[in-house]
Amino acid sequence: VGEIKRFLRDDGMIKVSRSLKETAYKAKMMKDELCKSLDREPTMNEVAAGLDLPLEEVIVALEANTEIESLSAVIHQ
Amino acid sequence: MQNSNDMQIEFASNSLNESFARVAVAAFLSQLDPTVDELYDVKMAVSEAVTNSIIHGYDADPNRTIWIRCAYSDRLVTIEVKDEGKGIKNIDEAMQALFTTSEEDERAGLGFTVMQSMMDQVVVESEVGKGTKVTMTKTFY
Amino acid sequence: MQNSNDMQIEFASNSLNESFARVAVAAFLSQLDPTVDELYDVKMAVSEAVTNSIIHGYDADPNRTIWIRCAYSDRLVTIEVKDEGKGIKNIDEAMQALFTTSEEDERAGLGFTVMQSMMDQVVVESEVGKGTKVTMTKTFY
Ligand SMILES: Nc1ncnc2c1ncn2[C@@H]1O[C@H](COP(=O)(O)OP(=O)(O)O)[C@@H](O)[C@H]1O
Ligand SMILES: Nc1ncnc2c1ncn2[C@@H]1O[C@H](COP(=O)(O)OP(=O)(O)O)[C@@H](O)[C@H]1O
Ligand SMILES: [Mg+2]
Ligand SMILES: [Mg+2]
Repeated sequence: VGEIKRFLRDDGMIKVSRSLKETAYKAKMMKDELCKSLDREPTMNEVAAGLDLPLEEVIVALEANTEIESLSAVIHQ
Repeated sequence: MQNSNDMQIEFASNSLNESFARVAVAAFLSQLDPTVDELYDVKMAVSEAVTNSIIHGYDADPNRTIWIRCAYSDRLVTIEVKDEGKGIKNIDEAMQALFTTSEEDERAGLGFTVMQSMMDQVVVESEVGKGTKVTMTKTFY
Repeated sequence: MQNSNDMQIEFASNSLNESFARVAVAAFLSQLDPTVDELYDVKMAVSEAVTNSIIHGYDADPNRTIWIRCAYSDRLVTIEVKDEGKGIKNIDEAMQALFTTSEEDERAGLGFTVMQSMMDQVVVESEVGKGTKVTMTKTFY
């Protein structure tokens, strides 16, 4: 089963932390884009739908964002 | 990163909470900087165990309680999924591939098989009328 | 979507677990389809409360326990963050902006102020030697 799993998923050995940073960036862009086009704050589901990603992934990615944002807040304060 | 840590979550047996359970476990285990695959495997296994507690343990009653304990020591991860539902009569039989007590579902009977292939070890303790606890372990790379 | 639901999490007072706590609460509340900003506010408030339990309640001992209960009824969200730490002598004073018992940190004394501005209501119960419970509510739009 292990081999089948690896065969099906070529991104297997990628660290979650790395793939999350990409999603985090895309989620932030999508949020800003939707803010403009909808002229209001988008919901989490709208951001997920816009990225064609499961809501779960966006929640976790926005946490990665929180860490990036609070880190930059510390650096730039 | 510290070398051991543990947490517990408790939630209603509503299928709405499956996603919450998966994300909570994944967020906790992300402390180990896992690979995409490792986290995917754990989430699949947790999903199957939680679904079983809801559907079989509690006959889809959304108002009962499910507990998950998740711990790691170095890179050995332990996850317990527990319900106080109706329990399993014959555990060996229940764990066999394709065994199911559901009648509707066509792709039924593979929950324990999925857990076993996603995790290194799956131990089931259960008592009829008392409930079921599934303990799964996996060593992260 | 159902109109009420609740969960509880329990974890060690290790600052490593702050992110886990934030994500668990966010994942649970995502059932209400909040805006990105609403979820961000809640996460900030949870962070401040958990940090207080770790730093003040438990004097940074990473081996104590913190509890979070999170519930919603329609769009009214309630979050409790509880510790069994040293407690607060004078709650009114503690909640004042810029009041702090920490000496090192320069941007200190704003935790409760942040919680109050991110959430609709913040209620603190505490007993010296017993612990502290912060109950926060917010109605999602
Ligand atoms: N938590 C549980 N409580 C009661 N019975 C359970 C539980 N988990 C599993 N079972 C029993 O074990 C059987 C096999 O489970 P599984 O392999 O997941 O297949 P499926 O869920 O598709 O039936 C179930 O049909 C059920 O009879
Ligand atoms: N969980 C807690 N246990 C004990 N004392 C606390 C707790 N939370 C807050 N306090 C007290 O309240 C004060 C103010 O908290 P806060 O507004 O968050 O500012 P800060 O954390 O920067 O000191 C703290 O300095 C501490 O004395
Ligand atoms: Mg099953
Ligand atoms: Mg504080």
